[in-house]
Parts: sequence; structure tokens; C-alpha cells
Amino acid sequence: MTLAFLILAVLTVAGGVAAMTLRRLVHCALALTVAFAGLAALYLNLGAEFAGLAQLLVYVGAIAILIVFAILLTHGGESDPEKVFSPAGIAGGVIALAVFAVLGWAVTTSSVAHGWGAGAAAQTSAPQTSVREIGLTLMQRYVLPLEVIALMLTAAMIGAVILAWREKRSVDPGAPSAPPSPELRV
Amino acid sequence: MVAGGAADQVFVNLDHWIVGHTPVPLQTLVSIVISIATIIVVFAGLFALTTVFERKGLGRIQNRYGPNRVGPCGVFQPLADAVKSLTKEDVVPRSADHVVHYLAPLVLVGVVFLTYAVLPVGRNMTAVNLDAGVLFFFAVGAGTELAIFMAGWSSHNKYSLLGAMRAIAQMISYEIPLILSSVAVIMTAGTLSTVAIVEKQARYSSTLAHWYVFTPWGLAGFILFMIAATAETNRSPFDLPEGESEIIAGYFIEYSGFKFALFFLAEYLEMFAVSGLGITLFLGGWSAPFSFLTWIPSWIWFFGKLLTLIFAFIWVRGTLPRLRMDQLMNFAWKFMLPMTLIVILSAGIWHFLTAAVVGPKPLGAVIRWLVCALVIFAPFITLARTLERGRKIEKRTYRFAE
Amino acid sequence: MNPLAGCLLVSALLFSVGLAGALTRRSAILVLAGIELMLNAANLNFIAFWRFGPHPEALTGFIFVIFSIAVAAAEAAVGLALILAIYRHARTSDVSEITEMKG
Amino acid sequence: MLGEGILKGLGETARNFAGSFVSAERLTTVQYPEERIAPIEATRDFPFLVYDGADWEAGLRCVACQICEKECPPRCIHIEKSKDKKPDFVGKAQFYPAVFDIDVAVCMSCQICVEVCPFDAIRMDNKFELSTTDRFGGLLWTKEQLAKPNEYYRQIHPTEAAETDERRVKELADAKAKAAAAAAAAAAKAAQQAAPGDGVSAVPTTPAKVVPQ
Repeated sequence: MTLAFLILAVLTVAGGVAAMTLRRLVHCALALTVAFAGLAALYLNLGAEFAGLAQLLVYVGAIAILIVFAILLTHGGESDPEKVFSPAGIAGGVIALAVFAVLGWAVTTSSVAHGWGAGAAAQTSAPQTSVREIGLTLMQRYVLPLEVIALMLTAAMIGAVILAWREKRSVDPGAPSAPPSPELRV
Repeated sequence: MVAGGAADQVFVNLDHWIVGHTPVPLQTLVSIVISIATIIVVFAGLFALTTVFERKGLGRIQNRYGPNRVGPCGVFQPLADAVKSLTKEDVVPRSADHVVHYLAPLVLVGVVFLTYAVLPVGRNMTAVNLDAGVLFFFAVGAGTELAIFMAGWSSHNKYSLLGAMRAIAQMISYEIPLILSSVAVIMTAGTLSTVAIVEKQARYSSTLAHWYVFTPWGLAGFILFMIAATAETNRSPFDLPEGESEIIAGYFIEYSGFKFALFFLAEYLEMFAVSGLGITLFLGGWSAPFSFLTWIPSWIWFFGKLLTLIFAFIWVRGTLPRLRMDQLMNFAWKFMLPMTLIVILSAGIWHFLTAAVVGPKPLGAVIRWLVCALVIFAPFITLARTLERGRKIEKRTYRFAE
Repeated sequence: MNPLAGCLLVSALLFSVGLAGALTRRSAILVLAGIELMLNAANLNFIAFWRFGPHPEALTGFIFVIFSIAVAAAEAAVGLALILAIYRHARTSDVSEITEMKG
Repeated sequence: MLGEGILKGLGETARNFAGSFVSAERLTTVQYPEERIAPIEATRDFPFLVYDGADWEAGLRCVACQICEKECPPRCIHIEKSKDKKPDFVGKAQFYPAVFDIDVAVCMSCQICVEVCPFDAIRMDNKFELSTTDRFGGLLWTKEQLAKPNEYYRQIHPTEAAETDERRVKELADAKAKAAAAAAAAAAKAAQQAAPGDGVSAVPTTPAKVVPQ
């Protein structure tokens, strides 16, 4: 439990909390990015260099940008501050607190955390894993999951493209007419 | 072989000497501070030089002199610019999101400086020798997009938002060919570490170095990499995000004074960083092209190559007009992406066409070269033909002008 | 507190924050963001167990995280495309207003 | 082939780049404060007042007729007539401007003042390095600042000045002839008075007033 770990943990959780509570959606997205980056730094701190960098590349470089784009394309930047939380807000918060209580209780009392953690606490240096080893493991032992993931990514890409494809508006007089397409606004 | 002699390691020895003379508990800290300070000073200085050389070079291309007033031949021009930008009023729009507006240039410059950590600027001269160096470069570089978005959105100006959206769309599109063209090198070198990639290229068979740019896939990959890098750093002809004629300055339209200077700095630093990565991946990093030139210090080689690439950037900027948005996107997805995939294929073929397959040295090497070149060139011709067939060039007719 | 328990606690906290967000926020995008946070919390657990577990050289947790990141990327892409499609249809991305399945 | 045009363009710019170091005629830039292009003769910007002789106050051609003040479209000329008179170049007693100001911040260099001046007193200058740190006083030019010798005028607009000089010489000659004629007439009159019945042969028929062109 080093100081660096503590600082990064606080940063990450603060980013997460800010992302879930701030009023403007773009601020939420930026706070979410802080949480993602903090997690990447936590991975690096734990010695998982490749995973940390992959997290940074995928989450900060792609997902955060995607979320930002989605916010702007759905006019999320101008949501009125009255209706940020849903009516079931308090119930949700209580459920989350209950989940945290259970998880925390499990962590603090479990023998796994104490047994392994106590044993590994002496093992201060991170296990040395080169990118080469990771690549070989991926290509030998986990080659089938890798292929499945590749297939799934392709399917997801095609699906996302089809979903985002602008549908042809059928002329339906009964349907409530959409407001005239408003331009991109913050 | 003591390549480069004493001059080669002069900075490394200086660093060791300084660290050796500090008290032991402070040594790590001092070593880190020295690395950071060196990177900042050297590359910020290079930025200052580049601004004046770019303006002079563009001037020469347009048959002008360029700046030549401040100091001898105008070399103190950056100093004058610095004084100007530091003394200008820092205007922040009233409706801007102040915190994000303030943070955006800082995040941008910080992120760009981070990417320099893995660049080997000379033998034993890498700030951090990461096992996943190239991945680190791209992962950290992804932060620039977010910083640009922050700048564009927080200014609360439709032009800056448009510029930011353009910049992000462009950077994401061109990041794919950028990474894919580096994949060919990573595949052949078998490592993600920038230091190891350079060391793989710093070997010599007879006199010629094993630079990847001397292979057909390396040459094609290098060209594709540099095109993608130009787009990635928003430089002309891909400078749509800041197109003056339509969206004035794009995402930094509402920035003035020192913050504007920071954006300017970040843009150039990005260019140096991505050029440095191109040098590391394709042009042999700090190594000399011929074995009889190894007496020149390694850092001179690196910075010489960097200056050459910067000149190429300036040259291209002085030549090509700005693209249109749809042309830009079409180029990325219809040309760059397939070509980079073909380069990866060619690199794979190169890897397996060893001497055992194609025969002994002189003839075998030629066959290997030709086969790999053909694998790239034939699809290139086909692709170019296909793209040109779809392009209709007609005489324009004007409805109202005539 | 030992390092593993610390990691697990941070992860639990992050998971609860994500869960609270996903349950309470009205914006569909933030619901998705909350789910991403929960996924990330799970990833942190994998890394922690890999790091402090008995067999770090087996790389199981590590590889799982890499796969999980890939899945998260796919999930985000499809999820946001869905939100866009719904927004285009219903002119809102507020989950408490999207109550009809009729198109 | 794809990329051919780009290479051609790069070749062109490379030629420009290298050529600008080799051939001087490629670089058309004039390094302004050190080198400068001589202004062409018809160049004009702001008016000045012409004077003859060495003393500017005595030689000022302006007679404060105020035609230019009235004609000036942006009303940038301000003239106050003197109370007394002084002789002009032909010796006739004329008013002179006690105050003659031009606000060059307002002047639009239309040259109408020059066109209408019957006395060739106001002409256009070609001096353009006129920066000042004083927005109000610095741009309001008084009589002292406006007065420039005729030699200066000849120097900047030689053709125009030659025409003016020629006309003025003729005017002077005419005036002298008229004066001589008047003197002759006076003498004849005196002689007639002295010896009535003598002829009036030598009187010239030139009009009394010189019509300006």
C-alpha cells in the first residue's frame, strides 16, 4: 500500500464520483476520462504495463471520445439541471450503498485477501512480464478466445455502423413530426 | 567498435557525473529532473528554431525572404514572438467554461511532452526504456484528441466546436493507418521497445545499415506513416481543423496570449514527436546509414534526420493546398487503410522469404526485394486506378455567374 | 491493510459508484458510462488478483483484462450507436422518457 | 498515376526554394526602409502649400480666397483670412491666410482643392511616412507644416510644375506688360494733358484681369 497507490486510488474514485454526479454531461465525460486514466495509472502502478497502456489507448483514446461525440450528437450538453437524476434516484443510491457494504464486508473478512495479500506483501517487485510473453500467451494458449474476440469486434463494428446509419424517414402523417433538425449545439 | 567515440556519449557521461555527485537519496529524483528538463529545453529550443526556419523556408518557396529583421538574418524572431505572446492580454470569453478552457492547453502540452519519454535521441539516450514503448507513445498521444475537444467545447463558440470535431474525426481516422504502418515494423522487429527497434536497425551487412526504410515494405510504410503523421499533427495539407478561410482558427480561436502560444508549441512538439517516432521505426533512429559513418555521434544523426523530416513537412506545406473534409476522409479509409494492410502483408512475406527459400545472398536478396515490392506496387496501381475512375473531373458550370 | 485488500476495496468503491450512476442518472449516455465504470472496477480486480495471486507468470488475469477491454470497446461502440438511433427516433436520450417500444 | 501531381508540385516548389538563393530576380521583395522604389510622378497623398522665394511667410501663394475650403468634400481645410494685405508675386495687394489648417486624418486625397485653386497655391505631396504618436495634434497640420518651396514641387511633380511655372511666368509677363501699358497710358495721358490732341496709339487691349485657367 504505497503513497502512489493511495493518490491514484483517490484520483480514480474522485473521477468516478464526479462523472456520476456532475450536472453538465460534457463535464461528466471529462471526469470519466480522469477515472479511466487513473485506472490506467493504477495498472501501471501494479506492474501491468501493457494492460495500463491498452486501457489508456482504448478508454481515453476511443471510448471517451465516443462518449463525447454521443453527448454532442444527442444535444446532451444542454440538459436542464432540474432533471439530472431519475425519480428512482434514492433507491438506486441505497442499492449501490448496500452493494458496497456487502463487497467491503466480503473483502475485509475474506481469507483470500488476507492469505494471498499477506503472502504477496513481501513480494514487493512486480512480476516481470514482457510484451513478448503476453503476445506468445495470446497466440498460443488463448488463441481461440482471441479469434472469438476478433470476430466479436468485427460484428460489433458492423452492428454499430448499421445502427448509426441514417434511417430513411418514411412519410407517415400520423407520426409526430420531428422538430426541424437543430444544428450541433453545445 | 567504439562508434562515435567520446563525443557520442558526452551527454550520457555528463548526466552520470551530475547524478554521481548528488547525495544518494536524491539520485533518482535528480536523474528524473535532468531527463525532463533536457527534453523540455531541447525540444522547446527546436520549436523556436523551427518557427523561424519554417517562415523563412515558406518564404523562399514563394520567392520571398521571410523574416529577416530581428537579429542577424532574423534568428531572434522567436524571441520577439515570445515577448509578444507573453505580453498580450489573455482574453477568456464570458460564456466559456473557465476551468476546462484553462486546462485544455496545459493538458495538450503535458501529454505531448510525455510522448518524448520513449524516443531514443541517441545511443543510451532514452528517458524511459519501456518494454511497450511504441504502445506508450500511441496511448499517451491519444490524450491530445481529448485536449483538443476540451479547447473546442469550452470556448463556447461554434467555430471552435466545429474545428474540434473536425480535428477529432481526422485524428481518429488517421490514427488507424499510423498505428497499422508501425505494426509492420513492430512485427518484423519482434518488439515494442523503441530502444530495441533502433538497435535492430543499427546493424550493418557489408556497409549498408539494416534500416527498415531500405526494404520495399519499409519504404511504403514510411511514406504512409508520414502521410498519416501529417494528418495526425493537423499540418497542411490536412490542416482543416484550423482552416482560416472557413472556421478561422478552429479549436483555438478563443485563445489568446500565452495560451495560444501553448497550442502553437504543442502543435510543433507533436510534429517533432511523431517525426521522431518515424525516424525510430523506419530510419534507424540514431544509427548511421553506412558503417563508415559511425564515427559521427549518434545524437547528431537523430537530430539531423529530425531536421530533414521537418524540412520535408515545411516543403509539403509550401506545396499542397488544403483538402476538403470528404476528400480527407475518403483518403483515410479508401486509400491509407488498405495500403497499410498491404504493407503488413508484404512485411510478413519479407519475413518468410529467407535465404533458405529464395536462395543465397546476391540473387536471393534481389528476388526477395522484387517480390515484396510487387506485393505492394500491384495493389497500389489497382487502388489508384479504381479511385481515379470514380472521380469525375468535369468542366464546372455556374448557374449565376454567367 | 494489505495491498490486495486495498485494490479490492478501491474496486468495490468504483463498482458501487458506477452502479449508483447507472441506477440514478437519467441520461442514457451516463448509464452507459456507469456500466463502463463497473466493468473497469472488475478489471482492476483481475489485475490485483494477477499481481498478488500465487501464479503471476500464468498471466490469466492479465489476458482476461485485455479481452475485457476489447469487449468494453465493442460494448461502447454498439451502445452509443443504439443511443444515437434511439435519440434520432424519440428525440430524447432520457431513459425515464423512453417508455414505448412502438416504433 | 496517383501521386504524380504531388511530385510535380514538390519539384516546382523545390525549384523556387533553390532558385531564390541563386537568382536575384526571383526575389521581387523590396527591403523597404533600406531599399525603396521611387514613387511615380503622379503619386499623391496630402496637400501642401507652395511658396516662392526663400521666406515661406512672404512667398506663400495662398490668398485665403477659401475656394478650397468650400470645395473640400470631407471639410478638412480650415482657413482664417488675414485683416491686412500683402503684395503677391505680381505686386498686387492680397489677403493672406492667418490660419491654414488641414486635418490629414480627415483628408481623402481627392485633389479637388488643387483643381479649384486659381492661384496654384495648393498642390499634392507624395510623402507617405507620416506616422505620429499624437492622434489629434499630430494629424492637424498648420500653415508652417504645410508650406513647402516651389523647388520641392518641381522635384516631386516635374511635368505639372513646369506647366504651372510656365503659366505663372506668362502671368507675370502679362502683368508686367499691363503695368507697362498702364504706365504708358498714364504717361500718354499726362502727355495728352500736357499736349492735347495727340493720338492714343500705344494702348494695349489686354483685359484688366488675368483669367486663371
